[in-house]
Amino acid sequence: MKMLSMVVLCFAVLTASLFAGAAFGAEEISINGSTTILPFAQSTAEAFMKINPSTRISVSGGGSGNGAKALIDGVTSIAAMSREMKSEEADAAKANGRNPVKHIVAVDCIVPVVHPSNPVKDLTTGQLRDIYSGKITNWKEVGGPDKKIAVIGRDTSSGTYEVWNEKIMKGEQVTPRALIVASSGALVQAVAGNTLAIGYDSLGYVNEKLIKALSIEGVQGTPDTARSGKIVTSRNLFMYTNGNPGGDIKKYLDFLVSDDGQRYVAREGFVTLK
Amino acid sequence: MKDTDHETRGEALLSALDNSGDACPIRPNYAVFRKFADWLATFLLCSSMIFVTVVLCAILFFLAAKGGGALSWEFVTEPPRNGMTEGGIITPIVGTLQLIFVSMCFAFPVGVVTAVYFNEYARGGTLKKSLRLAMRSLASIPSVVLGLFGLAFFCTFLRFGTSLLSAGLTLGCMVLPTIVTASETALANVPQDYRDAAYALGATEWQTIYGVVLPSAFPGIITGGILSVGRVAGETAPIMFTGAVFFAPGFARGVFDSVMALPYHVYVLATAGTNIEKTTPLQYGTILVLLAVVLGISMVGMAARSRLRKDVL
Amino acid sequence: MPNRGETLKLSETAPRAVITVIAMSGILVMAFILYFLTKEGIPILKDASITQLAAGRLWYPVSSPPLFGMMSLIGGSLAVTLTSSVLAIPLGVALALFLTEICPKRISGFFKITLEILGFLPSVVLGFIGMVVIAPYLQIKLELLSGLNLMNASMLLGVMILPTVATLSEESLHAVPQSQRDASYALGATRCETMFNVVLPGAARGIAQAAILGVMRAMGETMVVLMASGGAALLPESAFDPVRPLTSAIAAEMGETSVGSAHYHALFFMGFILLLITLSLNVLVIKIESRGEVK
Amino acid sequence: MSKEKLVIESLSLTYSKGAPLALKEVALGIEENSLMAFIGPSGCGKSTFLRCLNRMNDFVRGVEITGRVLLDGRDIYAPDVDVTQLRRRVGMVFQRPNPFPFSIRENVAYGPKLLGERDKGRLGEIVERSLRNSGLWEEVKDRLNAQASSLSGGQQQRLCIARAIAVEPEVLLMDEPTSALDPMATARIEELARELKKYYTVVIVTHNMQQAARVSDHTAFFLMGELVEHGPTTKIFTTPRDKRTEDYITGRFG
Repeated sequence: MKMLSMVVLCFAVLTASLFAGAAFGAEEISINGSTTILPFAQSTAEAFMKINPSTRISVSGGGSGNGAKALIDGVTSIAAMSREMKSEEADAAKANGRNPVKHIVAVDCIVPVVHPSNPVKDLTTGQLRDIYSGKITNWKEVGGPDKKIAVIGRDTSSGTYEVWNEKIMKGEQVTPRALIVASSGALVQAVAGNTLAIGYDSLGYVNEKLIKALSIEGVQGTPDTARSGKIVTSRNLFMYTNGNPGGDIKKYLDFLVSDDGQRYVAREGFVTLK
Repeated sequence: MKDTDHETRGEALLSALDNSGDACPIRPNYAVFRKFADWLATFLLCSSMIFVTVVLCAILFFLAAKGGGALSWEFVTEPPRNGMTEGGIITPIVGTLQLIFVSMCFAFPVGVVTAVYFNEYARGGTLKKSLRLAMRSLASIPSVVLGLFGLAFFCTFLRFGTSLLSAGLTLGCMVLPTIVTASETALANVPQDYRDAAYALGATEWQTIYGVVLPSAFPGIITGGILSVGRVAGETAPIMFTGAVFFAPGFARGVFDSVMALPYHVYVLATAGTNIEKTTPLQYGTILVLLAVVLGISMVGMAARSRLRKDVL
Repeated sequence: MPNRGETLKLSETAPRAVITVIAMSGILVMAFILYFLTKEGIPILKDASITQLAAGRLWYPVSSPPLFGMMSLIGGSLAVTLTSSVLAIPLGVALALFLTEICPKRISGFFKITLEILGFLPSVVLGFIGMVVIAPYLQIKLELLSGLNLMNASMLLGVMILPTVATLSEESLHAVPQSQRDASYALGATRCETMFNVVLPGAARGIAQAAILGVMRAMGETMVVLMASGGAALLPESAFDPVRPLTSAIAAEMGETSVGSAHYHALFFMGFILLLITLSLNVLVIKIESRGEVK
Repeated sequence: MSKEKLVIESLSLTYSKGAPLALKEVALGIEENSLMAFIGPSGCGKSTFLRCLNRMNDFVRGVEITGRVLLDGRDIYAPDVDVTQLRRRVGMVFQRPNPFPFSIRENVAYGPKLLGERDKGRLGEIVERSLRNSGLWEEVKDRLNAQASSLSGGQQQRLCIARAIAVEPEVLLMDEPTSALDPMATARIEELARELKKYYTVVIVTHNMQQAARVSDHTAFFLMGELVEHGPTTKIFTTPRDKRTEDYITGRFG
């Protein structure tokens, strides 16, 4: 019985310490949201914490909606979003007494990607739309080999999908035959392992060794075309805070848009603001 | 055995017994067919087991070969750095341990008490029946549905947020039935004589349970606990929405912090890195560590169980 | 339980009361699960009728207007469950037969450990293997559009439910009395005849339970289908079509929805459907079991 | 005197290498169409010996058997022997009734079906004949489709006998067939055993000396794995040659 009592005691002590820990922790910033933003959110957070060791930043993913939800519920300090907050989300936030404020932290563009062995280099918006709506099903119709096209898309609720839907699909439905993957990285994996595949992904995820980016209407996805909006699929990446930020949150956001912070944005393959 | 002799004899016997009917047809070809069928079935059953063993070994060897190179002291003692492309995985390792701890804090005591209730106190009736039904239903619920429940109840309704506490409790709900079943078996294996002896000495019901029954069932209960810990360590779906995060700067220092967890980290590395080439060795390394944790804990449980069985028998 | 009449003291009643109350938390948890899944799932019926949900084939939850047809997702779940069961249940029963009827005791321990280890493999690891090993292999070998499909996910799910089916079947095969095997052998039956004519029928009830529990697990498994099934919301026409089972839809989309939106409720409604399916399978298992007890 | 159906030559058995012998150099002849009883205290090896006669000991791991068992002059332990054929010719009834969890009809038809009999009509005849010969027909003819488990213990044992004789064995081994039955059921089985020896060579193991005296033509007495003495029943029970036999049958031990 002694052993049992000891175990119970140890459990009690450990539990108490866990609960107590929350009380005297350092100031904590939590970032929650889009998987697209996570890579540079994380590396900037790491860099920021090196400069300000007293601050803790945790980064969690799950999607733009998740970030918005967390901000509405007041469980995160920053919502990272690859799309603008929807009106219903903003309404919900207001109803909960929160006031979402938008910060543009980086620029991005979505590019169509194919397997490196694919000879196709450029597609028009119309061709892309037809491929994704299921009207074009063979690569030879767009100047490729006589092979079927494996269409790979993203979840209908992801920010990346929304941009694609708005700028390329223009309201047409994606064919239900399209494969759907749950995240940007999974899309890269899927396209890299499939010679027939076409997908679309944020510029930051394009890795020349694994997948090949196509140009749209002759416009390559590059930082310049993205910033200037020359490529139709360019978009801004956002972080939302509750009210105008102060303290460490402001410091972090300032760091993120500073040249130092933007270096990390560039290193992760995204497009800097300037 | 070749035996026309016996066949005729069998017929003679038959006519002695009864004049109607023929003997059972003993066709030589049919006997060959039976032998062949027997051989074939044996062969197929053996090869099914060999097939499964080979599949398991192939999986384990493949992962070990791919991930072995990534393993190093630094890998298991350093936090992830540089957008997960460098560094180690100490944060998710510790996070998984913390999740195990929190879930067990809830599930173990409640599970054992429930088993005590079933075995020592319950007198049949509706209450026991509905609790039994609840436990079995709980055991059958898909883990992702438990995740939804955790999100709606712990995170949103109780305002725990996406935190260690929410995720741990969700996992706790998941393994509760396992612990109850294991503890019940352990309690049922305590001989009635022990209880009778305690009662004969004038012990009260509670004294008997606390002083005699629980201590003798303790090894069995612990074994069940260890085996369920293995399950907690490997689950992803229930913690995806309730507490596991993509990246945390350090260990959770309180139950309201969010955590990184090994299985979720595997998922993240496999599906969300910008730099898949660089993270590939880390992916395999993480999988290997996850396997080591899950299988290690489970094997400890299995070893304890087989020792226990030997003691009992 | 010894009956000590009316002289129950506080030292007796207090622990009893405390233990009963704590034990009841199991019922409470189950009740909360039912309540919250219902509460968060039912509001979708404001946006879409039951027929639209059940018979609609198009799942476009964020287009405007959103379409919440879950038929393809439910179909995906059923297809994956069915295929994996067809693969794994016969194999599981075969393993159980091998372990009880053929394998010498000395090495059956080793094989049982093998099965248990298989059962302990985290699903995320299997999903990973499906994604990076099986998918490219299938795609190239069979010249498919994609290796992430129904077959890929079903094979891995089969691996997941195999240990459940095998272990539970083995238990019920074990429970068939040796004397019945003896009787069969004494009549000149071969081993395989004894297995299929006497032992299997004798264990049929237990094997049926094992199979249903396996089906239940396949139905509710998430990570494997999330990572390996391809995720296209369409009713599969062949074993190599991509599918999007309910569980993977929930896991993939929950993070992206806003709380309280129709999409959010739709996902909870899917959870609710899954809950109903598994609970009714569970009732089936209990039915089979109690029929066995009566006999 | 008719010919010897079974001849056992210096049969020894051990349950594992190096362990003491469970059967020591047993030599015995069993006459055709006679009823032989094996008696002896429990653990003397009589059941083990019985199971050697249709090779049921093959399933026990580690068992080693030396010596020969000749059925119609051919060694049943010879390498070319088909064990399933052997067991069809040498049927067995067990200590406890062990009907399959099928209907009465299916239980009896099990053996013939194994042998390839598919014809419903002929199967029906075999079922009826076997049940008549085991004295069960009148009791069950109206409920052949009832579960075998619905029968009483004595009826179940007779069903097992019917099942065993449905494949027309030449030898019928009975391993303490009445030990789980009440006296009435026991009497019926004994009567049946006497009836059956007209058609089969019957060997019955019993721990009940009265039973052996009542039913058998020949008796063999086993002690500690040894065949102490065997011969006509009347002779064994009246003028045993060996002191140990005498002690046993006069109830000094066992």
